Amino acid sequence: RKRNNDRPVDTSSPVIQAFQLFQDELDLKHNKHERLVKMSRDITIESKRIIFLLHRIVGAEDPASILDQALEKLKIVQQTKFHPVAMELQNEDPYQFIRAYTAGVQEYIEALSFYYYLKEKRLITLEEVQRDLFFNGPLVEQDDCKQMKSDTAEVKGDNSMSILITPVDFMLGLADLTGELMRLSINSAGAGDLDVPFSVCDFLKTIQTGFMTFGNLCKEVSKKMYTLKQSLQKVETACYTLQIRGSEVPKHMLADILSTATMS
Amino acid sequence: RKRNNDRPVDTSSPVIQAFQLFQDELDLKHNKHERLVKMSRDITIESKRIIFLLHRIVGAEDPASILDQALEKLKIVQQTKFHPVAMELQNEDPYQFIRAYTAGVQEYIEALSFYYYLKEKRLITLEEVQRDLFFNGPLVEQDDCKQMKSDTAEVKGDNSMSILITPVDFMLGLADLTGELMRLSINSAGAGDLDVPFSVCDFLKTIQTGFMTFGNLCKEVSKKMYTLKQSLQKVETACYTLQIRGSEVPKHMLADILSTATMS
Amino acid sequence: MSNTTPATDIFAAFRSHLEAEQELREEIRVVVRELEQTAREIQTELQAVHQQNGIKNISVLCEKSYSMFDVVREQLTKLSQKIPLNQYYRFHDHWRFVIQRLSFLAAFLKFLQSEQLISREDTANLLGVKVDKNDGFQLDLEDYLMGLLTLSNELARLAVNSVTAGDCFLPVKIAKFVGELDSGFRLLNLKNDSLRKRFDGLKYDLKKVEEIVYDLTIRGLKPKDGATGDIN
Amino acid sequence: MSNTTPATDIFAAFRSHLEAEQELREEIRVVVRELEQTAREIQTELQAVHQQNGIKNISVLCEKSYSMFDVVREQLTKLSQKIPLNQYYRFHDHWRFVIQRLSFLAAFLKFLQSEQLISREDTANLLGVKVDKNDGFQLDLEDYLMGLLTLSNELARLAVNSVTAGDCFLPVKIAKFVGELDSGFRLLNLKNDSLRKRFDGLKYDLKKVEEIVYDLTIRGLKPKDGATGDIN
Amino acid sequence: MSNTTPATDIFAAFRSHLEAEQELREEIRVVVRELEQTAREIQTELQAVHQQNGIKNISVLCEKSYSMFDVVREQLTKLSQKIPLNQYYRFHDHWRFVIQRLSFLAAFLKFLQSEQLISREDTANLLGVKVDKNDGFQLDLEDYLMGLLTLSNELARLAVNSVTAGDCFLPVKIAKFVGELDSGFRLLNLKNDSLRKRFDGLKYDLKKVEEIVYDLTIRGLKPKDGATGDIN
Amino acid sequence: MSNTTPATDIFAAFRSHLEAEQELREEIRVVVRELEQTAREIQTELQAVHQQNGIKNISVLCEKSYSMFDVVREQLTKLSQKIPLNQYYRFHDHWRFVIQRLSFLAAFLKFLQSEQLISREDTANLLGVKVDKNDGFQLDLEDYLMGLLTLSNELARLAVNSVTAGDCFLPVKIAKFVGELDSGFRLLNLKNDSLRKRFDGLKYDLKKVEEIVYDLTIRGLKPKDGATGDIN
Amino acid sequence: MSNTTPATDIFAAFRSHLEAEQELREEIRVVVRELEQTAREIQTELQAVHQQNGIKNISVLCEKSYSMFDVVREQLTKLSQKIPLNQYYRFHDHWRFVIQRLSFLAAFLKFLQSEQLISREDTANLLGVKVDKNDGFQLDLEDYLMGLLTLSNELARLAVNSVTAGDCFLPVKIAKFVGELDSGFRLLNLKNDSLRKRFDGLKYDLKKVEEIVYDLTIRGLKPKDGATGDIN
Amino acid sequence: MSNTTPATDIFAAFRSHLEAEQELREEIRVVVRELEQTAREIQTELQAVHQQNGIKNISVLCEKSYSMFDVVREQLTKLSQKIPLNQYYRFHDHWRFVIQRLSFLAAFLKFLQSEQLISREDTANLLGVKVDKNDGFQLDLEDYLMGLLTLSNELARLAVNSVTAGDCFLPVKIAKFVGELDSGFRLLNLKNDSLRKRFDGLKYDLKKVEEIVYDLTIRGLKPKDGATGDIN
Ligand SMILES: [Mn+2]
Ligand SMILES: [Mn+2]
Repeated sequence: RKRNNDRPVDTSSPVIQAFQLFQDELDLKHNKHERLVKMSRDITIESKRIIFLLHRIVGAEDPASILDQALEKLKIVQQTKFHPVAMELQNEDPYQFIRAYTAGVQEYIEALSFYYYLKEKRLITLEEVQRDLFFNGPLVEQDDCKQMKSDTAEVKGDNSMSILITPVDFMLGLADLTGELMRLSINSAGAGDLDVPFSVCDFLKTIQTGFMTFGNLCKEVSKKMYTLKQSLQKVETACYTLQIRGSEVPKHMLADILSTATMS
Repeated sequence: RKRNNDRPVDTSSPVIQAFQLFQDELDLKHNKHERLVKMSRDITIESKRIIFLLHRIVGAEDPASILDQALEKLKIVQQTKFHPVAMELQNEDPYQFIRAYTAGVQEYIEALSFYYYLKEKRLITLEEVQRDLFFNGPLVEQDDCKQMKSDTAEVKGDNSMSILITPVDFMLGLADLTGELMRLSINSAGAGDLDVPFSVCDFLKTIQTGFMTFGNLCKEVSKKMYTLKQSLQKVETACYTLQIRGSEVPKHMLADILSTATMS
Repeated sequence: MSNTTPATDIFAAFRSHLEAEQELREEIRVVVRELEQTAREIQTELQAVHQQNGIKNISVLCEKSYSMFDVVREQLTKLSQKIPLNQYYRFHDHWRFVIQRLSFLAAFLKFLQSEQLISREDTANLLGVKVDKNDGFQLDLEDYLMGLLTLSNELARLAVNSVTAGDCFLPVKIAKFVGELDSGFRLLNLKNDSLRKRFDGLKYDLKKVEEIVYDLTIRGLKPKDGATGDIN
Repeated sequence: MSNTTPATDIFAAFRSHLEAEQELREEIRVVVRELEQTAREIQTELQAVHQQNGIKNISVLCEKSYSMFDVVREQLTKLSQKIPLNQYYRFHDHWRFVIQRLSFLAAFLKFLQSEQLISREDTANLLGVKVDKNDGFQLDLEDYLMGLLTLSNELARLAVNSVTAGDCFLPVKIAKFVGELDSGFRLLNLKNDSLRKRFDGLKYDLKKVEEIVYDLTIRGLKPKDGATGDIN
Repeated sequence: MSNTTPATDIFAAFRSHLEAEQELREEIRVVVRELEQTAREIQTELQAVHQQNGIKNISVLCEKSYSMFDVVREQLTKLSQKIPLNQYYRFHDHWRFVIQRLSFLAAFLKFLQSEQLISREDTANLLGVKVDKNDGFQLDLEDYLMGLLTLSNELARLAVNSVTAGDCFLPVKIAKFVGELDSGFRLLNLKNDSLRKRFDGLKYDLKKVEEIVYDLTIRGLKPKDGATGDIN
Repeated sequence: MSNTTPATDIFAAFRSHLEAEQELREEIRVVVRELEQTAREIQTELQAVHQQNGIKNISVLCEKSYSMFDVVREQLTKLSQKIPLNQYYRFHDHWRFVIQRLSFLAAFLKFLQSEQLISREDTANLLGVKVDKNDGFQLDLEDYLMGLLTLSNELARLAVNSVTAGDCFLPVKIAKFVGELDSGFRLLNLKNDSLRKRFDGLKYDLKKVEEIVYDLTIRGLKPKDGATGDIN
Repeated sequence: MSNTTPATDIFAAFRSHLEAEQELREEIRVVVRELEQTAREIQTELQAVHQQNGIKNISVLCEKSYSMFDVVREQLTKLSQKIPLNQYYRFHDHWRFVIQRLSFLAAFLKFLQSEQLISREDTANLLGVKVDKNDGFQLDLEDYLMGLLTLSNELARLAVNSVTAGDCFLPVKIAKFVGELDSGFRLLNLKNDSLRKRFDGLKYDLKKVEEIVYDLTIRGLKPKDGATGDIN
Repeated sequence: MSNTTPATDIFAAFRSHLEAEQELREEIRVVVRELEQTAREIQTELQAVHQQNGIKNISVLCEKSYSMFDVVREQLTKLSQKIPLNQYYRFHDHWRFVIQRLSFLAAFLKFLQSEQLISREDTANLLGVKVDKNDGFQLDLEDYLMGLLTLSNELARLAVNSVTAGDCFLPVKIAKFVGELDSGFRLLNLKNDSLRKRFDGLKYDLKKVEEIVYDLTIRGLKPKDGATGDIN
């Protein structure tokens, strides 16, 4: 937008001339920042939706189909949301803009690692996260990215791009994962599931022990330790309740009873 | 208002019976408290108005008439606002309700002492404040107090009533007075007055020294010391400015010049 | 100093404007306090359902509470008449809390009568306000939802007490209802606000009622079709 | 005092006023600290009721605690003599907390002895203070009520521990008692103060004891009329 | 678990409702950002008045700035069309700041053109909004007043610079104007809010311009009727 | 430009003084960080007790943790050598936190080994510091007490997990131990400080373990004398 | 009920320990309060320098204030005797504030007497404490520095008031002195602590006194060598 | 790394990552502290310009300061070698502050030498860093701008002190320069960040220097072309 014409300022002044250049540079940066914030917000919303979807696995008739749906949505996020981010960051120091999109990345890691846990009952690795975020070539032309390209630095010939996932973002995503695992565990306990709460409990203890070894090396992670502890405590209490409830009826009877109970 | 009929509660229960009595007692107290808060708010508003009125003395053609108006308004506040407060407090421990009306009392003291300063150039005493707040007999029947009487404890035969002004409220009122004195001083300086700022400055210094001797004996007063110090500093700066401005022209000329200047 | 400049005239007008607003806020506060009193009375009425013999008299309780909403409608009409149509949100904070509580009470009443979820329209009707912002003083969506979350908590308690009172049917119905509420709220993309925080509580309500159903199940007390479900 | 009292005199007078007040407050603080010590000792005594064999020895515990109130009465008399007439509320904050705790202890004692609600008069008598403020150093109504709310919390804990100790009667009685307290408090028009906040706590206590009665009911342990209620 | 209960339907509707609101806030933010840009441009334009030769070209500057308000009106119309009439105060915080700044600019422009106080109506007209809340997207009274307080500060600075630029008339006019503003604000009973805080600043602006008039007076530079007031 | 005023000379001397202190603080920070690392390792080790099979291996865990205190003693000796005798409290804040955590770990270890309360002397010995301030780098009483309060919290958690792991003995022992801690702390006249606040936490821990014992009792799982208490 | 578990015995011992400490703190508080009273009296005395005729009587004021430090020395001796050598920093917070204020007063006095910077040794001597930590109750370096920063603030005020009182010499001397203080503090490598924050204040003080000298200069009032600097 | 990396490996890898980072940050901190020391020394040198005779010796001061930038270049080179390519912004916060201060010093030096605005390129060259981030360790644009805003503050102070030192030319030049800076910054679209906040400060600086020029003007001291502007 040409808003600099007809300025009442003395455009012959060298000061003003210099500042006009500064203005362009700052605007370029701010606009990129704004676009990244917007993309990050979209990624956050989509990731949250995936997490909500995954929670429906509790008591679902066809859990596998839910996992399939989630995977598909994750792929879509990668291709339609992260690819544009990667384009914005091409040839940039990624740390310059990291604050703009870190929230989205963390929420995405939360969703992806939740999917992994449900599918493979294990922790995802940073490499596995990173693997999905390599892209080749520019985006297929789409309406909403035309405009963007016009004021980004022109797309270079180099076709490969990726998004840097910092170890800290990875860990913070995992820290948030524990909150979702707690929810999963409580919901499962509510649905009378006797296994999930216990395995989640073990898993959370592993994560907590892992986090404990960092000490105060990473402040952002430390800040989440309190919430993590609370989540763990909730899961432990849930397991305790299941255990103590289970004590009132012989194990083999329980299975029968519950199978009829959850049917209704 | 009878709202206790048709209660779904078991009215034969001794617990419930006891609590119904408690309810009446609490409501009586809360209502008195609410009424006092409302009266206090009215006193605050009126006192603020008197202070605003008194500030118009700067540059006024007839200062005496402004003082007269203010005095009249102060009398009205005493008779129409404080008298009902005194009636509410008859036969009560005044400290029980002091929080309800302390704000009004302080603002009133601020107004009254401001009036005194302008009229007599001195600090009012607590006795002088207290003197105006003795009342004989009940209020003359007025529309807006009929309703009040109906649910207060009935007015006793004893005709004399007063409002307790605690030394702390008195001091807090004086502390706020310093803010108004600062405004007076700045406004006067703005209007080219060469005397008021200097005499206010001396007066504020006296008050500050007085307050300083209390130390931390009274927390509420201590809290206001910072504002007082700032007010004093503003007045000192104003005096400094007047002094340094005055240096540029001989004293006798200045009076002539200013008298024509303020005329315009 | 001449005191009738145009400026002074203008400001005199502003002054009365500002004072009018302060007075309006005072009036709102008075009506809201009355509303809170009515809400408290309805709640006291409905509390009886937790008592031993309360569950048996549900229909009487409900009728009586229902009729008390007449007062609510009167008071809310009185309130709404004070508020210019387009200034609802200017003063929203004054009545937000009481309207959430009234929404809860309406939803509780509806559940006790029919074991169904009250719709936003029915809530608005019972309270005597509008659903659509354009029609006047309305029921804000978030306030209605907040009322539902309070309901789930109340129902978890009711499930406990109905077992104590010997009714094994109600817990099962409550479990179904709270489960549906939970599914419903999961559809919403709640921000990290007060609604979200309260929604996290719903999960525990659900767990609680599921546990009660479990307790009944393993003891063979869960009523089958047509059973009486009385354990005393 | 002439009407041209110099400013310094005014400030000097205020300072001596403050110093006198500070001294009095210091004296009050000393007595209050002694009272707190006595209260703590009574509480330690009554705590024993939560222990395995405490419930069996209730009457002994109560007798001993009861006699410890002699000291309370002495100390409160000493305190009341320091307070000028009509200045109770000037210094109320100093003893508000300890008197609430003593009210609680009196109410706890009464419940343990008779499973009844202590009246305000009886509390005042046990503490050696007046009910009516016109008669002297009194028991403020809100302080008495605060004591009752603390009681509900203690009783919820006692309900748990009495089951552990094998007594299934007490929880049922406690549930009834706390339920009545709840109904009573619902009658009150509480402002947004500490009483209100603690009343929210009572709701949790009630829920807790309701759940205990539920646990007993579903396991058939809830005593019927004349049953022993012993689960061990 | 059947997934088409009535509850789910209801909640699906709520979901789109909540999402629509989030989107609306986003749109508002975008328009407000554009408005801020325009406001900044007008301000840059009017700043020139402080420069040596700016005072001589006031009429040109004013004309140009005046025409820039066309854009403001367009943008505010665009904004107002997004806001349902009765939800102005729901989103007020989004545009409160920029509308205060625009009010200031309108008032500054008016003063430069005619040395008069702009009325609230004229401000609203220049901005393309309504005065009366009932007519639509309006100019809130407090926002207008805030604009006036910003004006007094700008004028104090202008008084200084106009002397430097050799104009001794303007300071005298400014002194009169700021004095009137001060009298006006004194009529208002301001609460202890942001308006009050800014009003305290006006006192200093007044003192500053009075000092300038004093400086001119004692040096015989204060223009008498018909004098040129040029000190260079 | 060196104008060597007297002021500059004086300040140059202060500079080296302040720099020396900063350096000492830096060194303290390094050692404290190492201590924290060791504490964390011991804690990680002891955490295993919460796991399903941890309770069965208590003695192995304890032995290992015990031997890790060798490192603690070394590091605390190193630290104490840096601190002049009379400046312990000058730098206390640097190690206060870690020493509280180590006290907790020592107390936890002792409980796991013998179900007994560790004394302050034993804690000091295990940590390699003095008890008496006059003997050198000491274990501050409040830090030791803080460690005990942390212990009660950990034990409440352990009670939960031991039930989950099928051990019904431990919760009963924990309940007894925490009850004794509670009685002990009640004897102390705590001021309104962090110790007091944490003591309020102990009351919750006690309530929690009492509820666990209740849960065991009502299901007939509470071990009688000589029983094994295994619920699996 | 005295069940003398080992725990209770241990805690009984702690109790007397904690009570002894609380008593010591109480005693410290009493002496500190007296010290504050003395400091306040000295300050009140020195405040007179700000008054119209205060500057003319500096030497009398100083003499009187100087003699009041006798009381300070007595009180600080009394205080120091209560504190075990190695626990100075344990209780430092109790007297830190008053000792900073006394340092300030000593420095103010020195400036008024001789327009020179007081050394840390002289301050310690005037207060009757040691400089070296190893010699006993000392003047902490940071407290001394804090006193100097308070001084710069007081001097900025004095510069204003001395001009008002017609003295144009003092501001120039103050400007020089504060400038030197500023250079001195710039040599120190202050951390982000309270000292650093107050040092930022010194920069403002310096700016302020520079502006006063500017005001004098532009009006031709700045005294040349040998001038009297009287503007009245 | 196999796709079933155990969790412990993942955490161990993260921990070593954090430790490596911590070490690097520690190294950076050391170099930055040295840089700060150098910056402080240059600033102390340039501070002399505010003194009475400082303005007369500007060229000497400038030369000396200029040569001190050799050290800056060395230290920044040392720093830049520690930072991996494309990780400048990872550690930016460490040196952001010192580089802003150095930018300011460079700009101050340039102004004193030539009364001109230093360009970003010249600043980078003087500091020994790059302008374009693709060329290596660079001068961030915002840091350079922050330096300019600090400059405006320093110049406002210098305007005051130069009048005191008898120079009436410099304030006029400073007013022009700061006015241009103000116009320049107004072109920028600043977000609500620290730059924006400091820009608000520039407005005060501008007002200050405008007032100084006003003071000179009204007293006829403002130099006309070719005047000497000496007021002593
Ligand atoms: Mn999450
Ligand atoms: Mn006031």
